[in-house]
Amino acid sequence: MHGLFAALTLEDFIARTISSLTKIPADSDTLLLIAFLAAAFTHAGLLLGLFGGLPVFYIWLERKVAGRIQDRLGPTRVGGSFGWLQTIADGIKLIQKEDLVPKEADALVFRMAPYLATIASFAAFMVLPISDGWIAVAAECGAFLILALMSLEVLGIILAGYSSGSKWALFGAMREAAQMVSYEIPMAICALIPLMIAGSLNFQVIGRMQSGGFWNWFILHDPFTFLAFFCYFTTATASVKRAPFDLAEAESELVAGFHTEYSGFRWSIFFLAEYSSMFAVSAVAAILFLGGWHDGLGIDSVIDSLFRGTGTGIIEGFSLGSYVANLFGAVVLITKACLLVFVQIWVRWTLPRLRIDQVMTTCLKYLVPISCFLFLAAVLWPLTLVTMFSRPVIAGPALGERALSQQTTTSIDASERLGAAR
Amino acid sequence: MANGSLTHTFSDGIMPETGDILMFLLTVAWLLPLAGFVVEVYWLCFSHRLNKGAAYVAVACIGIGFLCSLTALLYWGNATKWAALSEPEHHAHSASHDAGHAEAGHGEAGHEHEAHAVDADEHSHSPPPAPAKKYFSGTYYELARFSGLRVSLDWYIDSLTLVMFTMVTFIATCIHIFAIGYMHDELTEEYEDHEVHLHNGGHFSRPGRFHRFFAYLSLFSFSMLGIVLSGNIFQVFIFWELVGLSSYLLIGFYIERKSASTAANKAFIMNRVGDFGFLIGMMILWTSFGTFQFGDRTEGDHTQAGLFTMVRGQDGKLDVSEDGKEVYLQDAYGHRAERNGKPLSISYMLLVAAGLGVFAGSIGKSAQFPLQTWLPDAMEGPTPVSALVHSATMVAAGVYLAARFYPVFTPEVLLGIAYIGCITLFIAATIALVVTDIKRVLAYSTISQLGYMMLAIGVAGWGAALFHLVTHAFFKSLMFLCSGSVIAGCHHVQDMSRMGGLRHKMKITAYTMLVGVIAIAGLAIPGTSIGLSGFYSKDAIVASALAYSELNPGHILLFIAPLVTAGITSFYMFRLWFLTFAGTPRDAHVYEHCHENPSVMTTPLLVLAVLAAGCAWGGEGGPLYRLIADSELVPATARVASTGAAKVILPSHQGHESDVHHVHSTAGMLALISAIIGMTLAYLLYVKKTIDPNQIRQQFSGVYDFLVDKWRFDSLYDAMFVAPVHIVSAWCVSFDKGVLDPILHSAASLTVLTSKWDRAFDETFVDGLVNLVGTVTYNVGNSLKVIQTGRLRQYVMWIAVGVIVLFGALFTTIPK
Amino acid sequence: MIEQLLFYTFAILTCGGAVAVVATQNVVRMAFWLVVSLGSVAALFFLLHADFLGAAQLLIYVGGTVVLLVFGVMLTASGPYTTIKTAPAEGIIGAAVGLMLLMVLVSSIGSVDWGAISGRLPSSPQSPFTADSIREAHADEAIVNSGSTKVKTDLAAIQQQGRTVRQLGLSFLGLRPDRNLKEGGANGLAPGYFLPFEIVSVHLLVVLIGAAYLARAKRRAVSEDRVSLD
Amino acid sequence: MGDVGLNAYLMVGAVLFVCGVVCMATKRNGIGVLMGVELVLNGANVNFVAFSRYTSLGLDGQTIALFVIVLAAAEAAVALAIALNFYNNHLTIDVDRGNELQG
Repeated sequence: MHGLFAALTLEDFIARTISSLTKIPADSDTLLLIAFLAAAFTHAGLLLGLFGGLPVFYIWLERKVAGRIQDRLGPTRVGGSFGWLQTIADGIKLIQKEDLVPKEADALVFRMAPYLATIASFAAFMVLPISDGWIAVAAECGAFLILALMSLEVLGIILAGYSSGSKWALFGAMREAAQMVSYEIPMAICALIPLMIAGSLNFQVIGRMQSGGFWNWFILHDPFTFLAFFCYFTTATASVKRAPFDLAEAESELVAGFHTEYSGFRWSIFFLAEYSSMFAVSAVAAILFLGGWHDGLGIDSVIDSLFRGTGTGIIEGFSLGSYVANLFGAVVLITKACLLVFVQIWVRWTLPRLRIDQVMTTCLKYLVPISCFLFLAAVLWPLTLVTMFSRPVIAGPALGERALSQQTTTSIDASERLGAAR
Repeated sequence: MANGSLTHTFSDGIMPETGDILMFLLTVAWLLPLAGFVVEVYWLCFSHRLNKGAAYVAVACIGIGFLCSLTALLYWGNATKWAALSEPEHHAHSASHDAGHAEAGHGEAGHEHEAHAVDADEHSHSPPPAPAKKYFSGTYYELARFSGLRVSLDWYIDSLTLVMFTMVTFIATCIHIFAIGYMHDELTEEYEDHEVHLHNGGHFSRPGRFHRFFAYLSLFSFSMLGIVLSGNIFQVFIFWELVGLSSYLLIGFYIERKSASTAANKAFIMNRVGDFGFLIGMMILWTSFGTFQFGDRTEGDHTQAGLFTMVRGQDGKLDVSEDGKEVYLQDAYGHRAERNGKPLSISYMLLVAAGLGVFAGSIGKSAQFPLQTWLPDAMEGPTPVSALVHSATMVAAGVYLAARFYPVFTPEVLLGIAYIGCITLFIAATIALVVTDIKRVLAYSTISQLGYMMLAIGVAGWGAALFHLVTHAFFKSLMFLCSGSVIAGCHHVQDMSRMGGLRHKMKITAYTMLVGVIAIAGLAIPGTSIGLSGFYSKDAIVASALAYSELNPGHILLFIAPLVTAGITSFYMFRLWFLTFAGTPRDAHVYEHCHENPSVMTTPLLVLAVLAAGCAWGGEGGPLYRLIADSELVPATARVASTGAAKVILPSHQGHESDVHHVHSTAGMLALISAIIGMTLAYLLYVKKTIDPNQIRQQFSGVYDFLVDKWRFDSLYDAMFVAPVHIVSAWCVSFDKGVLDPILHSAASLTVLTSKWDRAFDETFVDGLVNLVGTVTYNVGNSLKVIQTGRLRQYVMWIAVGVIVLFGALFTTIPK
Repeated sequence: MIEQLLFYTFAILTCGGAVAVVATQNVVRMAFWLVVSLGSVAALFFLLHADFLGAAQLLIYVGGTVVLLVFGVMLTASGPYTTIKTAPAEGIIGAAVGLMLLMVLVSSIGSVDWGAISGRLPSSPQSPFTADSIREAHADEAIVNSGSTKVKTDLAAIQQQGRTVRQLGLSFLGLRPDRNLKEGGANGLAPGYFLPFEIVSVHLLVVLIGAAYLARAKRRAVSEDRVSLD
Repeated sequence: MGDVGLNAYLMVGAVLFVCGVVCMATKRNGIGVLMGVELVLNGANVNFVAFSRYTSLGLDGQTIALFVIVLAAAEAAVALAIALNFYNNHLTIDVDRGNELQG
């Protein structure tokens, strides 16, 4: 069912394949080590591809959207008329730049800080499911873990700002620290609302509970989750320091904020981290509120039934149907996340930047109380419904029943997949 | 509040709730002045003082009280179908006492006893007749109960109570209104008292005390009404002391005047002498009777006899044993009271002592001989106070108490009362002859008239005494108010020798005063029995005295003295009027500045004058006398011969066949002649000047000085009481200084010596030890403080080292 | 073997980070090394199958406390990269005492037979998380039945790994599904941590208010001096 | 899969603990002392979780470790507030300057 499914299957698959090829017993330590490393590297590579590829796309998107919003065209030449190779070109250029460390800087920390930020951002991808079962680490407390990992990014930024030996950078870092520490609170509370409804911290469970029609999505579960989504999205935007909350790098005031002194590759991976964080929070929003990898129209189940049983014989435990369905789910999820990222970009070029006190006021005086209220109301909603109508939801099966039925069907799917893996 | 039980109804047709309604009305009348007092005290403390608010509150309280009282009187009359006013022959109680029993037997209590009789033993062959009483009584609130004795707030209402209530509240209302005008001077922040001379030659100046005066008046009214309404002797005593307090406060109203404060103290202390006797009487009553209650009290089906029933029983007679030494007590059903099978009794002499004790209280309060000296001095108070407290009501409370306690008095006590009254009336009248202060004349006249009342009680003229009490209250308060009006008009001149001819300036005052003078002198149209109120009441008293002295020839003085004094009274009262209002002005300055007072002061005079003239209309056949006489508990329809030490016979005085009735016309004639002689003499001396008063004064200078010195009572008391006390005090002082002080001084020096030695020990040994301990501790701490570096990191290091050492010790000592 | 590899990696990172914290004089670098050390401890927690604890360690320590400390450094730094140097003698004494303490601890660890002590502890299910895993095992019956024995055992092993969220949550509510019912005595249930949980909640609130109160803006001593100088 | 064993984790915990103590004992910077405290607490936590895994302490170890983390966060907040106050009063963060209680 859930668990380190993808990793295990892959690891298991590799171990079994090698075992069958080399006649080494499948449970020998060496073989397991090799299989584990191979599977881990495969996964890491896939994730790295995602981690690296998406920002490239987003940076291009940002430029195009900004151009369109500002009534111009944006990049048009590199890679054809849409300029879609512009980011690659920029990246190559940046890598070529000299890696400068200011004299006043604390060299060690200055060098390590971008990695810290990037590692934190990348680590969040580990527990992010791309589709049903397509997850690097299927931790039981995945949602909790992803919040924890994303909160680490701030440390890199603070250290970067502090070690730069520049007042601009220091101010940026301070602002960033204050902002991130504050916005974590409403963000976590808003994320808690669907988690509380699902009764699980596991993304897999949460995602499966929203299968079927889009009316099963948590955003439509009750009025408070509907509001909570927007609240979450606002705080998420702030926590990845996107405009109008980008006080840490406010160009008009602080030159470039915490990365003023950075150049070349180190500078670019800060942006790598920022854009991949945008994707991460958007994906989390999609999973928690917008049905995850389910399209909401039943297309995935149609695909699943179309290809059911196909290819089972090729490899043990492999099912083409579920594989294609999962592939479709991954496309759906990435599309949803990209839409949300588009909204973030759209907002950035539309709204003016807030002042720092306004940022803090927005968080502490408005978002925290609002999120607390929403949480409380979402807790009381099913109780009210039960009191008034003797059922915890207005329409459809109760969430627990939905989860149970989903569990049996996915069990079958999983067994098919397992069977295919043999 | 009213958990009182209706003891009895007068006859058929009286609703049981009559008593409760009367009680309610009188209680309102009683408590309103208290409320007024509280409001005025509040006003005094927290409000602006320069308005007449307090006066209006006080007048409203007492005025509403009067209306309540009057309503109660009328209600009572209607409830009894005015039986009290009917001819005595038709009156159930006065004509035939036995018949009264029979009639009353149909009442509520009668049924009770029929029921009781069924349950009773067979040998109670004749069910006792229902106790027939003429009063309502009950309990407001029971304070405490000590086995048999109840200490409670009771009420006791009979016709006397109602008449007293109406009289007191009415006079008090008039005087309150008068006082608004009289005390107008006090409505200032800077009142200059011309009587008080300071060392620097100026006068004492103080804020006005208008509010305080009315607060005191309200307190007094409350206390006085409390006495009248009281249902037991203990409660009477409480309010007795309260009126004493009010009187003290009001006499000392001008406290800065030495004479006023002394007079207040004198009045208070002298009253205490009398109250001491009162207390003794109360204790005797308590120990012997076990109750303070006046009236019977019914609880369930048992009726507990009150004081009066216990002494007098149902027939009004004392139940004296054969040897004359015991008086048997009686229960509420006409039997002898028993406890444990033995009849309850009280020693005859003890009963006499109780009566004398209670009467001692009356002596003090009513300023009778030998405690009469305080009352003239009490004239230091404002004139409305003199009118209300020291003539009309409070001093009459003594007479009221004596009358209320009449059933408990034995003939011996009555004889004593008669002689006390006789002496008092004569002494006071003689002193009044020579006094020139207008208020003091009235004060001595008051003492004299109170003596008349006491005499009347002593000679069994119960009704006459109370009759005179009421009439006297009216005309004396009238005269006092008139004198107050004169004093106010003459700007606080009180000496009659500086007045004269004032009737031209103060017509209303003068002629209302004349009404009062004629009333007190007892003048009437010769040949007819038409006169003013004093005529009737004094007539009744003199008649009682004559009847008494006829039956007891040895006590002829009891008739001679009042008769002569009637003439003296007439003389000095007319002397007062002539000196003040008639003739020519003797002091031009006073006359020039004299003026009639505003209507707020004269209106009460007119009202009171009407009542003083007409209240006793009809004399002993009139409504007032009948109302009073209705409540008499010991009706004297026949002569009563004393069985005690004093062999006296009390005359009967009810009905046409009574002793008093026989001598009535004679006594009235003699008294009238006496009064006319007195009036004529006064006219000759002070108007016609045919005889020069100064000549007489010189001729009888010894007697004159004796009288001016008030029979030298003050000197006598000085010599008898004050001087011995001074001598004893001086002796005590010398004893203190010679003996006690040396002893104390030597003890003190011994203590000092011991303490010095103790101190030396303390300082060397005890302190040394403590200091040693302290020094050692200090030194040790000083040497150890080096370790205390205050450095955090070092402490952490020490902890780590400590852990290492501890573990090292553990590993080395504990084997594996 | 994989686990050993990972353990040694992270153990070295942990210990190295900690030693680096001690050895470094610059506070910000100390904070950096502290992050390394504490992050590795979180990894060790994952290795010890305490997923939730590891996540909490990351969220609270690395994401919270260390940020707070760096904040403190920024607020209390009187100049850029201030280093308050420790005297070499103190460093040597500290190192010596530390080594002795380490020796004491290591010898203590080595001298105790943990297995025996564990046996003396109150008995509990062999695997602390069976209650949950049994339920899930039933639910996964279909998968397990279709698979080989190898899959079956592996899956059971996986299910015992790190699934402690539910148990922890229940124990904070006062329920202990992993404990034998009879251990609770007459009341039937083994005691949980409801009361400590509530106390800690209130304690956190108090600390929040108290820290805000302590750190509120005040006039600094120097400004008073300046006022007096003026 | 081989098992590392309890003692290895306990060793790590001991090293963390000793480093924390030495850090507390040698750092003159108040924030450094706080870091030492965190290290000590983490050493204890490692031990708790290790016991939870390898002995019958079971879930209790994790629970207690969780409590320790929470209380450590609280401690850090208060200690930092104290450090700020210290800085306000002494204009330095050097704990050796806070020796007013010297005997």
